[in-house]
Amino acid sequence: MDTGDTAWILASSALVLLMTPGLAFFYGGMVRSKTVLNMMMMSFSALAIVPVLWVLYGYSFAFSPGGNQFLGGFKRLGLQNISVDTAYGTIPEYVFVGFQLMFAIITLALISGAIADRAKFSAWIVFSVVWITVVYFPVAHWVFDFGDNGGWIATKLKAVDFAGGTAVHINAGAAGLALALVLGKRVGWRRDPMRPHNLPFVLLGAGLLWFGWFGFNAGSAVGANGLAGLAFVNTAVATAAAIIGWLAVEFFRDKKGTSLGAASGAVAGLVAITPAAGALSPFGSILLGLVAGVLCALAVGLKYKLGYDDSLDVVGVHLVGGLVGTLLIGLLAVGDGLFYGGSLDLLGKQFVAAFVVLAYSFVLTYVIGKLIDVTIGFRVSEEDEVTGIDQVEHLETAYDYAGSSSGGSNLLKEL
Amino acid sequence: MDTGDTAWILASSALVLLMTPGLAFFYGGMVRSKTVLNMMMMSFSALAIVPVLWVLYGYSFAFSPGGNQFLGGFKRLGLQNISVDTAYGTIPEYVFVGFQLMFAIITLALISGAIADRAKFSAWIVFSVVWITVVYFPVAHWVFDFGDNGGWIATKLKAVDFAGGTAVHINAGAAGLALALVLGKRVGWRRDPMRPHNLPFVLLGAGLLWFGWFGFNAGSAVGANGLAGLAFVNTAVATAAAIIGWLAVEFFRDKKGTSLGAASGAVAGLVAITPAAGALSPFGSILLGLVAGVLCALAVGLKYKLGYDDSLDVVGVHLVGGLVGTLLIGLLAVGDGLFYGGSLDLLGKQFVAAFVVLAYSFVLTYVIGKLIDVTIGFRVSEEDEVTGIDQVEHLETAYDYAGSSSGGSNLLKEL
Amino acid sequence: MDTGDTAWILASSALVLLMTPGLAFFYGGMVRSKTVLNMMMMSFSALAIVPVLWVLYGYSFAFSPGGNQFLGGFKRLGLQNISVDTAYGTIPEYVFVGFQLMFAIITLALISGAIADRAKFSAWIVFSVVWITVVYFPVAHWVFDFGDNGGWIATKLKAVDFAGGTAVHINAGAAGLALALVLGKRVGWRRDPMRPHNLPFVLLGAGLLWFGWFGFNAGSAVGANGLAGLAFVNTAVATAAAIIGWLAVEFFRDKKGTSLGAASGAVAGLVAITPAAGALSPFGSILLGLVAGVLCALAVGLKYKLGYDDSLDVVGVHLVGGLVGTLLIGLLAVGDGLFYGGSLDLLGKQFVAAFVVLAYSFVLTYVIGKLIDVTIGFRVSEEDEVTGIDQVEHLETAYDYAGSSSGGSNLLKEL
Amino acid sequence: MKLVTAVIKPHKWEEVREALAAAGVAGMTVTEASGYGQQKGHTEVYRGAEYDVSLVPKIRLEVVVDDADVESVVATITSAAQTGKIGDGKVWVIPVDSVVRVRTGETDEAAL
Amino acid sequence: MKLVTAVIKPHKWEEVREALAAAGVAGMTVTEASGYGQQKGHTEVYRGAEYDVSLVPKIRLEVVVDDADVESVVATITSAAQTGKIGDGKVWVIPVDSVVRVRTGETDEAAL
Amino acid sequence: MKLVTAVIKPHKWEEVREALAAAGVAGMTVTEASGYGQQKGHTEVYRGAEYDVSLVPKIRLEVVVDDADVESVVATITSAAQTGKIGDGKVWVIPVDSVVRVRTGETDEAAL
Ligand SMILES: Nc1ncnc2c1ncn2[C@@H]1O[C@H](COP(=O)(O)OP(=O)(O)O)[C@@H](O)[C@H]1O
Ligand SMILES: Nc1ncnc2c1ncn2[C@@H]1O[C@H](COP(=O)(O)OP(=O)(O)O)[C@@H](O)[C@H]1O
Ligand SMILES: Nc1ncnc2c1ncn2[C@@H]1O[C@H](COP(=O)(O)OP(=O)(O)O)[C@@H](O)[C@H]1O
Repeated sequence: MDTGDTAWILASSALVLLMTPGLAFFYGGMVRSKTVLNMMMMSFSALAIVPVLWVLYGYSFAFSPGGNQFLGGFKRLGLQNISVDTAYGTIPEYVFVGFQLMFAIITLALISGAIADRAKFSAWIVFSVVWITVVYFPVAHWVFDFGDNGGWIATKLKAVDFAGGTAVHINAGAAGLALALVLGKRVGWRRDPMRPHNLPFVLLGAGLLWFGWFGFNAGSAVGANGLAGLAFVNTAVATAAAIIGWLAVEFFRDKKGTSLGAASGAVAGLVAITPAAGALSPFGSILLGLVAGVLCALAVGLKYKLGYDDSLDVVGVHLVGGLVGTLLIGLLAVGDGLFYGGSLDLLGKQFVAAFVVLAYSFVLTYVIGKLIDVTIGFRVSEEDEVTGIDQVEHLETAYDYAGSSSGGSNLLKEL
Repeated sequence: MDTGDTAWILASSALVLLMTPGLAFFYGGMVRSKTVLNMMMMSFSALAIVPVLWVLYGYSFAFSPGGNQFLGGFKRLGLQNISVDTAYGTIPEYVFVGFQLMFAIITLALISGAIADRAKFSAWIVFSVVWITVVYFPVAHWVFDFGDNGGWIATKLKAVDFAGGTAVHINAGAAGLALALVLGKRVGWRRDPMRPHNLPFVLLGAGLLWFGWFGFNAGSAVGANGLAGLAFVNTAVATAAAIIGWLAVEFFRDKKGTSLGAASGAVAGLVAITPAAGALSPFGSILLGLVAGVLCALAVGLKYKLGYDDSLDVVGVHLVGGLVGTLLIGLLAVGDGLFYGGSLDLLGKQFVAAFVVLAYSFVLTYVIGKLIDVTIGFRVSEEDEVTGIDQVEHLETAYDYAGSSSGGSNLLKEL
Repeated sequence: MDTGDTAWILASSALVLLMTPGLAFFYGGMVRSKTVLNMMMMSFSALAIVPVLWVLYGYSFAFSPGGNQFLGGFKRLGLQNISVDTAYGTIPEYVFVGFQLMFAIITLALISGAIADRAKFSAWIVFSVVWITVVYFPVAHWVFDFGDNGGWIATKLKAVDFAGGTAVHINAGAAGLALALVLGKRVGWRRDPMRPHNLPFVLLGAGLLWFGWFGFNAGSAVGANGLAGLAFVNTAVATAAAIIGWLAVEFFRDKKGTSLGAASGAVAGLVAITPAAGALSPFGSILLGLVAGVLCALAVGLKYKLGYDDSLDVVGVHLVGGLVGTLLIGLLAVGDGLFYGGSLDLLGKQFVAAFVVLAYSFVLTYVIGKLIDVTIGFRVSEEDEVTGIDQVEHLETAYDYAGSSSGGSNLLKEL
Repeated sequence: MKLVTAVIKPHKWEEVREALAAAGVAGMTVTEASGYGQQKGHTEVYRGAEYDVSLVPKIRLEVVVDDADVESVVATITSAAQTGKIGDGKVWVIPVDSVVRVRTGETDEAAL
Repeated sequence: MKLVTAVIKPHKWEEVREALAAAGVAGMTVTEASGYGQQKGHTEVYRGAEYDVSLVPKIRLEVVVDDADVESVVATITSAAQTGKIGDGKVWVIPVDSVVRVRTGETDEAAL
Repeated sequence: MKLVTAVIKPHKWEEVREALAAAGVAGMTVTEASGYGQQKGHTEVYRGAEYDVSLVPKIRLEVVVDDADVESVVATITSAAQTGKIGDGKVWVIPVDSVVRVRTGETDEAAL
């Protein structure tokens, strides 16, 4: 085991952990002040649920030896058969367990943006447990397990997905679309103003995501080496180019660039470079970022044309960004990309990986969502939604700037 | 010296540094808008005072060779006798100096939650200097100095405290209780509404604490190795389980789970796993987290029953969480815990360590607090407290959303 | 290549990346609520523009072999001739590329504090592209390129600048002064209240800057070693001492210490220790921090005396702090500083480095600013400035706490 | 002239504004307010401590109108703001001695 | 009917509300306000620049009442809000022509 | 006595306050408000969706004055708040039956 590699993956794991609180702010700032806590709670509940399941069986289903190309084995249930001396490549396996855990958490949390302001919290919890088990753990195995009996995408198809364009972003994006369809539109969608209540929070969230994403992407080299360095530089420059791409669309359309556009462009670029960070040159990453920025900026308008309320654009940013990144590898990968004289072969593999994950996630999520909806119900009542989900589902309101001067509240009863 | 170990402890030190600003937000969001700056200043002042004292004599008192089991020696006064080539285990001693400094800062800052909204800032400063010197530096020596002439808890009693359940959390919790008793209740306690003015800030603080805590716990392996990996995984899963525990109490009592509960549960879990992160299995960490979440959720109600105004629950979260973690090691430690067929021996040691630190900290803090109170006075006047301590003690107010449109303010005089 | 060194510089690069969003909050909290988004966008746009230019030619101009002492060569244009196996010292060159990129981003962003609330966003973009090319890339070469054909300050003059007191802080401070003069005063300056609209954001920004700065300074050892440890400890203690220095000025003048003062003191200390972090003892760093805190606290009043509207005190904090740090090295450097029995030689070199960078940056920035002002115009109209630049230049407002209850807004048209 | 003050539910504001505009009312002044009445508040819980929040958010409109228009304006607001559930609010009318338009100094009817 | 408007100190709101409820007043409308008067504001300091903040926070209550109740309501508010220190506020009474309850269209006394 | 209510542009508040103070008005109550009128709002854009923000920020002043002072107070406010551009606001005057100073119980003229 290499202490340098271990040090970097420990640091990367912490960085990726921070992405989920970051996402809570990115999403939370975008909703109305009466629903911000519920939005954040969907992220924080992912931080509560996933680690426990990961230890119990998730890591085993995704990475245990002894499985097949579709699912891992049972040797790691309850993290058995791992000690502080067990290695995974050049790092302790516990470190790898921690690193991969963080990917599972954020993937689940990403979905919540599609169903802002209207999901029963209890239904979200049930959904979380089922979805992470039935959808995420298998897909993570397909994409991230390179061992003997590893996943089919990683070891058979050999599509390129450096840090999770398919398993994380296409997966979450497709799931978000399915849930948005299951839950339906918010009351007052396209009539009432639903503008972000706190844009600095959106920028804070974008900043924390960005920071954490260096652990996500450069950490996916699973070592402190030149490949990690390349992924780092590619991540920085693709993100930058995607902001430029997104703001260019805005300048063209509205004559001005918005801060929400800059934050969204950054995330779009980070999404798109995720699968490609180890395969492109920095110059190729600029191209990829520009394309992702432009396409995602256009794609967030799709929901109005097609009529689904993907509230915070999980589809427009994560599904579209994930597709852009995954597919452009077929063109831009140094060596075997089409633009580098490669054949159509790689592009074909990328298509297969992208669309199988998309279809698997969409179909299963839709089914899970529907089952929850017809049994315990997925949505709060219309009256509760108008009142504000924070107050109804969490018995809280986010802000009280006036303090006691607002009068109106009174300590009734203590614990 | 090992560059990988050094890299991880450097990163960990930065992570732990961030916990104090994180705490400022965790605490600051919980108070009323008229006192948020003072609350944050108590954390930021710890960041100002402790490093200077640490360099001058604190590190020496805690870790210098040449002392006894109760206090370190004088060879490191002013950080003498250290060069860039001095090693502490596999890392440069300067790196160890930086890492341990961060623990001293956050411990002091934690106490401030017990005395929100009512302490004179000058009295807090005096308290800080005295407390860190008289209470923290010796206790850190007892618990963290494993060298020749190391501390009695570390080298004689050999109780298990991986990252500071006693020296940090029980210590701060007991001190918080003592100060809450010295200062007395806030004006209007249990009558006026004193709800959190900004719950997203509380969640931000929780997120930053969480993130930094991976440096705190996994960094306490003082190397980039499998033990750090285990501590990392245990920290993630115990925190998750504690959120579940806390929210379960809320669901049982109120039928809903709150975001403040989730944030509090996370911190409770982080506190409880602190001493235990290297000694438990991930499965044991789930149990520990659940217990900590449930007990701390109940413990925050104690203050209403017993009648002390521990404003932000330093006792309910840090003292109780620290005790839960320290004592459960006696049951759950892999190898010698009671549940693993060990004897009562370990549990006994844990009790001794926990209660000696508790008593030492409580008694000395009470005395220091009283001395300050009868000399310069620890509390602001009732009128100032009602007006809001920010305005009175810092000549500032936290927010001005209306900007110049609020009228009412006017530039009088420049510097 | 050393994986431990690589791990630390990867982590440091991520830390320094976070400083720019941190700065967005440090600055954004200080302006009025009607201009916070524009303030933040000046930082975020730096994150968008600089990486692309860095990859295209910036890195080459600063660090490519084959140049002269004033400018790097062309061998690294488009990051050519680098592979994952190319080393820079003990780390992959890609990692060094990423690390140094972050310095370029933050330096540009720092300048924006001098021209808050009044610069056309398009003009800022043009300025950014020109300034980073004409001013930053050459100066970075002078100071940071220690190679054959390295920069004149690094290799000929051999002035000490550990992490960028000249290239970053004096450079940004001088540029800020020049731009403040070019743009002129805000409408209503010294008449209308222009107090910070959100001090917790300022403290958040300070906290994130502080955290990231450990990557900035300790990362500048370009390895995980004792020097990094020394820089780390010096950074912590100088910052602490500078807060004490700043608050001491306030206590002396106003009888109270402010949270804005604490945040400003922290940044002043971080600035001052930047060039000196590797050259001083921890004890020397306390002195340096105290001096920086006191002088910067006094220096922020200069603008009222001299009549330039350096809105957020880029001059008072970064230029003055950078000068304090750079020059005090001449006195306090262990070994060859005046107080350690050294000659005036070092102090002389420090003077030359500081003032050449100051003059170069000031003159060129003034010329670039004027050229932009007379061509496309650098300032928004007075009416737009009174209305608020967010609404006019970004078509957004930062906050909507009332949500739909504020009535007043209405969805007109979708994308 | 009269001052019509209406306290309504926030999500009804948009409809009231449109109805008033359709009825020819060209200007009004709006403030955020809180109401106390038959409509109950709600309970919030913070670390186990229950708070009774008795005030509910309201929008408060002021419209100065000609004597002749009072009845129709009141009726317009009343019908646009009505949901039929408790808490719909109140409208009250107060006599006004005079009005001035600040920009021009025009008074009374001309100022509206 | 009359409209009683009271401007009081924020921390007195709870007591005023309870006193009014005890006196049988079932509804009221509340807005946050700032007051300017004999009660002085305070000084704030930002990076050495001193600001004079002249406005002090107040709570503004509006209660529409029957003519018969005016005196008792004014007295109730006055005594509940009194601290005896400068800045306790003002209460003023204005004639009201008519009131409507939006939910039912009931008017005048029945609307209260 | 009369209640003078003025709705003005926010950045004119400071001048109005100074003018009133110079004219001997010692107290007033201020609320943040939003105005709807001839002055147009603006457009905001969030991820490509355009919003029409129709309300513009205003400051709303209330001053209770002696009958004798009404005209001068209205004139003072009007002239201090005037910019000549659309949206300068309105001032209206309402009869007041009585005023009480909460601190002392003094009424009417003595309460001002
Ligand atoms: N006497 C009153 N004076 C002023 N405002 C009142 C009065 N009574 C009620 N209101 C306002 O009207 C709102 C609705 O009143 P409420 O009693 O809850 O329902 P409803 O009017 O439908 O019977 C209250 O929230 C309050 O803002
Ligand atoms: N003429 C006035 N018109 C309207 N409100 C007033 C007037 N005078 C005072 N007020 C309000 O009453 C509050 C208290 O007045 P102040 O003069 O400070 O104290 P006091 O009423 O105790 O003498 C002020 O803050 C303001 O809100
Ligand atoms: N009829 C009205 N009743 C109450 N307030 C009004 C009325 N008409 C206008 N206002 C207020 O006056 C402000 C200015 O009015 P506006 O029509 O925009 O400009 P102007 O008064 O210069 O013609 C509005 O924003 C609103 O707050």
